Amino acid sequence: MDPVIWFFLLGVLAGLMRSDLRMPKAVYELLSMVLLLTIGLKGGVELAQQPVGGLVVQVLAVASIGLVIPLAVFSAIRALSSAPRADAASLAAHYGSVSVATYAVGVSFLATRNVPVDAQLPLFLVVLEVPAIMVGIVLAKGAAARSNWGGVMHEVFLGKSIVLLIGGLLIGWLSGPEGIEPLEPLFFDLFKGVLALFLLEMGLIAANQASGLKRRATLVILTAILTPVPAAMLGIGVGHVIGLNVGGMTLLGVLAGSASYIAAPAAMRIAVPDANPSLSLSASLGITFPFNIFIGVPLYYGAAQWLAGAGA
Amino acid sequence: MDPVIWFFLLGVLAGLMRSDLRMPKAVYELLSMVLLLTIGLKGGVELAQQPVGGLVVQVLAVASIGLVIPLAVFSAIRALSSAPRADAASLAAHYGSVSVATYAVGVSFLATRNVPVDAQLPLFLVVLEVPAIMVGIVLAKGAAARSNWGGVMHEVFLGKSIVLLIGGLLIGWLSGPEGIEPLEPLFFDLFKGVLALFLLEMGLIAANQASGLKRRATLVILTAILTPVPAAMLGIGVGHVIGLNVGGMTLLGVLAGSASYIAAPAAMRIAVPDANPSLSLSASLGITFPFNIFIGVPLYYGAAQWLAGAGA
Amino acid sequence: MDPVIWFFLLGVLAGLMRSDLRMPKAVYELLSMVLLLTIGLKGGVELAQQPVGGLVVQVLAVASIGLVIPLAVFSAIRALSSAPRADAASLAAHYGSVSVATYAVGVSFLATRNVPVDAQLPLFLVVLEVPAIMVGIVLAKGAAARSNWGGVMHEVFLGKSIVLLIGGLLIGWLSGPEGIEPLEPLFFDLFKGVLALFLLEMGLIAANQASGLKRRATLVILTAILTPVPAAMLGIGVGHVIGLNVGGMTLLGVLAGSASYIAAPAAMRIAVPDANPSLSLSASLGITFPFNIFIGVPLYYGAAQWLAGAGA
Amino acid sequence: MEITERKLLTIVAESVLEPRLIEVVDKMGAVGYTITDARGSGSRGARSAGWTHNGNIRFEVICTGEIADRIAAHLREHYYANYAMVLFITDVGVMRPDKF
Amino acid sequence: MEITERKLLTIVAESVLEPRLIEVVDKMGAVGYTITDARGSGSRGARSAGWTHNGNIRFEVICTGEIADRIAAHLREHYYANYAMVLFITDVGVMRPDKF
Amino acid sequence: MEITERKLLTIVAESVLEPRLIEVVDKMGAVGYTITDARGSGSRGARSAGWTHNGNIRFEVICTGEIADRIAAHLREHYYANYAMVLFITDVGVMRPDKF
Ligand SMILES: Nc1ncnc2c1ncn2[C@@H]1O[C@H](COP(=O)(O)O)[C@@H](O)[C@H]1O
Ligand SMILES: Nc1ncnc2c1ncn2[C@@H]1O[C@H](COP(=O)(O)O)[C@@H](O)[C@H]1O
Ligand SMILES: Nc1ncnc2c1ncn2[C@@H]1O[C@H](COP(=O)(O)O)[C@@H](O)[C@H]1O
Ligand code: NA
Ligand code: NA
Ligand code: NA
Repeated sequence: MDPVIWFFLLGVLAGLMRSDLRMPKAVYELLSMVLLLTIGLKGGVELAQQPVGGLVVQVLAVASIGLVIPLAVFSAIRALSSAPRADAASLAAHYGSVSVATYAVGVSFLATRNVPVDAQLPLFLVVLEVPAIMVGIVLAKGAAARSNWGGVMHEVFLGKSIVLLIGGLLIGWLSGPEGIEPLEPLFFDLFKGVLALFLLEMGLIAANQASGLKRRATLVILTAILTPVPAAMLGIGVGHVIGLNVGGMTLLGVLAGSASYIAAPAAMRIAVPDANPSLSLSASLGITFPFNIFIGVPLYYGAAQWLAGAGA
Repeated sequence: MDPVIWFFLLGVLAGLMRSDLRMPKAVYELLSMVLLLTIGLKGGVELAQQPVGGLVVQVLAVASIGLVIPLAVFSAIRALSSAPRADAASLAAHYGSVSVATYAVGVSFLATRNVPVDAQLPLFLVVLEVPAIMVGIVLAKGAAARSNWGGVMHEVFLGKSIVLLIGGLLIGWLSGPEGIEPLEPLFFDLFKGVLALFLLEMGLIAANQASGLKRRATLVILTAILTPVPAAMLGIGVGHVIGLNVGGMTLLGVLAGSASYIAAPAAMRIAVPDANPSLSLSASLGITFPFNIFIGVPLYYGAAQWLAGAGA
Repeated sequence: MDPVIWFFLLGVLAGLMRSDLRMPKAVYELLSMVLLLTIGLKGGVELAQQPVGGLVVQVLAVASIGLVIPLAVFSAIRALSSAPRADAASLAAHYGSVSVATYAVGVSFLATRNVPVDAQLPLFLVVLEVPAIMVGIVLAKGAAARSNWGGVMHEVFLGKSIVLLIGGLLIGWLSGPEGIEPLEPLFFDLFKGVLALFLLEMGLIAANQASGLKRRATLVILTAILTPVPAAMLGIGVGHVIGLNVGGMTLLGVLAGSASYIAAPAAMRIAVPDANPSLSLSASLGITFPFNIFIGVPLYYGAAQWLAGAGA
Repeated sequence: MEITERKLLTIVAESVLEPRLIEVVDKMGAVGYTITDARGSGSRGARSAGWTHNGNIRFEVICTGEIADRIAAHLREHYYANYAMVLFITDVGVMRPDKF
Repeated sequence: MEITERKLLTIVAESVLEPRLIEVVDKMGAVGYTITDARGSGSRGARSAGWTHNGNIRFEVICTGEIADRIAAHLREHYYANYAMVLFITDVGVMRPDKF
Repeated sequence: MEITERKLLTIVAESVLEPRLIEVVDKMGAVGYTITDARGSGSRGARSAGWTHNGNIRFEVICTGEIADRIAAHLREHYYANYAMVLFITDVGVMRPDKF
């Protein structure tokens, strides 16, 4: 197993046993900043080296995943449970959007196996972050609602993660491989170490979320376990259609199957305040995140390999 | 001299001259987290490569050091001074337990000289952290006291340092040398730099502690200067008996001769509240820590070499 | 363009668009601590390798730059504007003192072009930080004022940046190139990455300062744009006279042309409280800093090349 | 020294509300505020300061009783139902009454 | 707007006591608390927030006068002798008296 | 439980003043203080806690009314004109009056 995963487990155990191990907020923010910039820079450098044709069509196809997943999740929850509209919409937004930490674990998994990945995946990460959040808001309130649409959009589009990902992409693209070289010791060489520390904190948080799970536990657990695989399969399928390689299909599957725990919660809290924030967070952080990094990533890789083989 | 030691001196000077140099708490915690994980990971990897026989016997022998030292320190202080029972017990706990920073300086010292160290030393670090704290509590209150024994044990065993050391050991052991390789840039290559920054902060704190030394100064100074060497000799001797190499004997001496400034103060503050916390901290941080890193480490190394030579 | 500059632009854009991207204070302090130590260590190691003759004369010549610039800036502002004495003196102090971040960008610029730099430049950085601040205080209050002269001097000389720069210099000098080797992964290899993150934050702050620019905007803008180039030329000229190489002349120009945003504001706030702190900060951080890293550094390099060529 | 009475309105709320509270306080006519980061526990469970979107802030406004009432009424109407929030009012003395 | 009187109990104490204070407050019947990190100085010397186990916390509880008295009495009995601790009580007005 | 009245003097000021405030409070006869980091906004604009020299502190002193007056008068004379600073006084009850 990829050793970074052990750090997540260590965090979970420490959290469940109520250790006083805690990561200062400033450290968490430094680590996430470095991760986001690393992902962006790496993508930008690769885009600079191998320009990708037909990017617009691919982006549209990927964005459509971000529309389909939340609609499906919302319909399923509303059809099969008595959850209020707001909670169903919020869960839909979380599962339609993406988790950078899950993506990073996927990158690390593929790197260990030397599986090449298409250059445009970090771009797809950006593309997938936002649409589902908008869909979730519309599902909760109707498009015409008097909601402070501008403020929410500002928050989502200028949120830290989008800014750092796009910023990294552009800087990597403008600088190219030689330009970026002096930045490599911090942003590339330390990647796995930074990810390990980050996952330690994720484990602590996940333990907290999972043990806080009380209300509507059935809804949360079922959503958290049943959503990732079909969503990931959709991602892998779309990846196949738009011509990604096995690594690219895998990561698009990881993105589709992952659930947001930063951008979506923040936006939902403001735009859909009557949704219970702890439902979505327990689901995405407490269950789906561990599910994906332990079971999901290898599974999606297997599926991508199979599909690539079948298609060949 | 090992350049990391200069950073300690720089911190001391800045502290004594009342510079506004200060390390944010979050940074201190990041650095100590990385140091603890580094020590654990390194030990785990080495244990994975060269399994150690007779570990149980060794661990018992090492743990006994953690019982003998506090009993000796307590008896001596009570016999030779008028210090109250609680203060004597607290000092005993501090000197029986260990200092990770001193250990790290010892590791750095031996690494500079390319002296090999037995794989099990990080494990001994864990083993030595706890027993003396329990002895100290019993000495202060008697074993039957109504004290919140469970709470204190929880705090000690699930304290940050134990969790990260054991976690690192296990992850290193499970991952092995190749598995850990991608983590090396952060945890191994940066080790000395991280230690340097950490010692800078230690210097600032030590200056503060030393200059805060007022009450019972004689007791504090004598305890802090007279305890390390005999305690270290006990450690070196035990190391020799259980068959450690010169590096291992040196580090076991360093551990025995070092005084805790994180786990013991926290536990004593709760379990023995009538002990004056600043006595033990001035002694361990303000005097023993600098004594050990400047004089103790080379001295213990010399003693270990001599003993190994005499035994041969 | 040096990729680290893009990070500054990213910060400025994020700041102007009011993104929620923010760097925790603790991270900012960690980064600046590492930068200061890196600059000091590098200089110390180089001084250890190639001892510099005539250093005293050079230091005096450089210190005189720190007296001439503030006097000139003060006279010009008082002659040409209606700005109160205190504000003119404060601006003078800021422009006579130096900016470590600008210096670091200069170092990075020259490193990319493999331009060698004299070993004593980090020492000159220290030398230039203080005198202008004293001149500014005297200009504001007269030398005989009842001001708490001791307190201010203490604050300036024992400020974080002086302590870390001098500390780094001494440690580098005492340890020499081999001694410092184990510290290189943190302090040297990560230099550009750390600088990139630091400039990201500088961009966020600069955007804030520039958009806060309201009162006395003409004075601020003119001072901020007209001071750097002549000041830098003075620095380059002095560098030529005292026999620096092209890299050294460039960096002395960068130092002279840069404006302080840490030491000077802190000292002025206490010693000259009736000066409006936001005037000087908007000028130095909001305008001069970006001016120097985009236009100044290459310009000063060109001038140094030309002068070196003309002199040859 | 002349001391004038004013009200100190203290709001403890989830930190995600910071920009909203600033807006509200401004709109209701207060001329300043002070914020500290906090953690705590209440009817909506424990809120730790550690993780980004899960901490509290402690938001203070010195103002006239009238403005305090207006802010409190607004918050009650728009935020009490859905957000972790506690609000209390203290009598305080200030030296420059025109400032608040 | 109807304002009801409650007590605000503020405790400044060494941060190592945080879990104990939470327990005490809970046991004495208060339904919430707010904590901020602090530093300071008093009869037991200066306490800086910088270093892990050496800072203070500022612990606030809004509650009835009766509960405030109970908490204060308990703390006085168990903690005053051996810990850095200061405690003061303020009258505050709240809008939802059933909440405290 | 016997409660004695004291004054709680709260000063919100730019953080660069921390050492000065400590000196003043000490010189005026108070025996302790508590500090928390803060951010805020007032007549001198917004002050964020993020960047080193630009944050606020929230400085509290429990003392007698007389000492509170002396501190307040001193601050007004020496700091009000040139520094971002707000000051307010609250009545508080304490259990160990000899301590303050
Ligand atoms: N009784 C109380 N005393 C002090 N602070 C409280 C109290 N109740 C709630 N709080 C604070 O207000 C926040 C929100 O409260 P609630 O909406 O009750 O969850 C909590 O996280 C606490 O920080
Ligand atoms: N007079 C005071 N005013 C404000 N805070 C105080 C006062 N005295 C003590 N404190 C705070 O309470 C903590 C413990 O006080 P003590 O037990 O007197 O050392 C100190 O570290 C300060 O933070
Ligand atoms: N009305 C107010 N209520 C609460 N805090 C205030 C108020 N006015 C100012 N402050 C605080 O005091 C600091 C200095 O205020 P000022 O001198 O008015 O800029 C501000 O940065 C705020 O933190
Ligand atoms: Na998804
Ligand atoms: Na020991
Ligand atoms: Na200058």
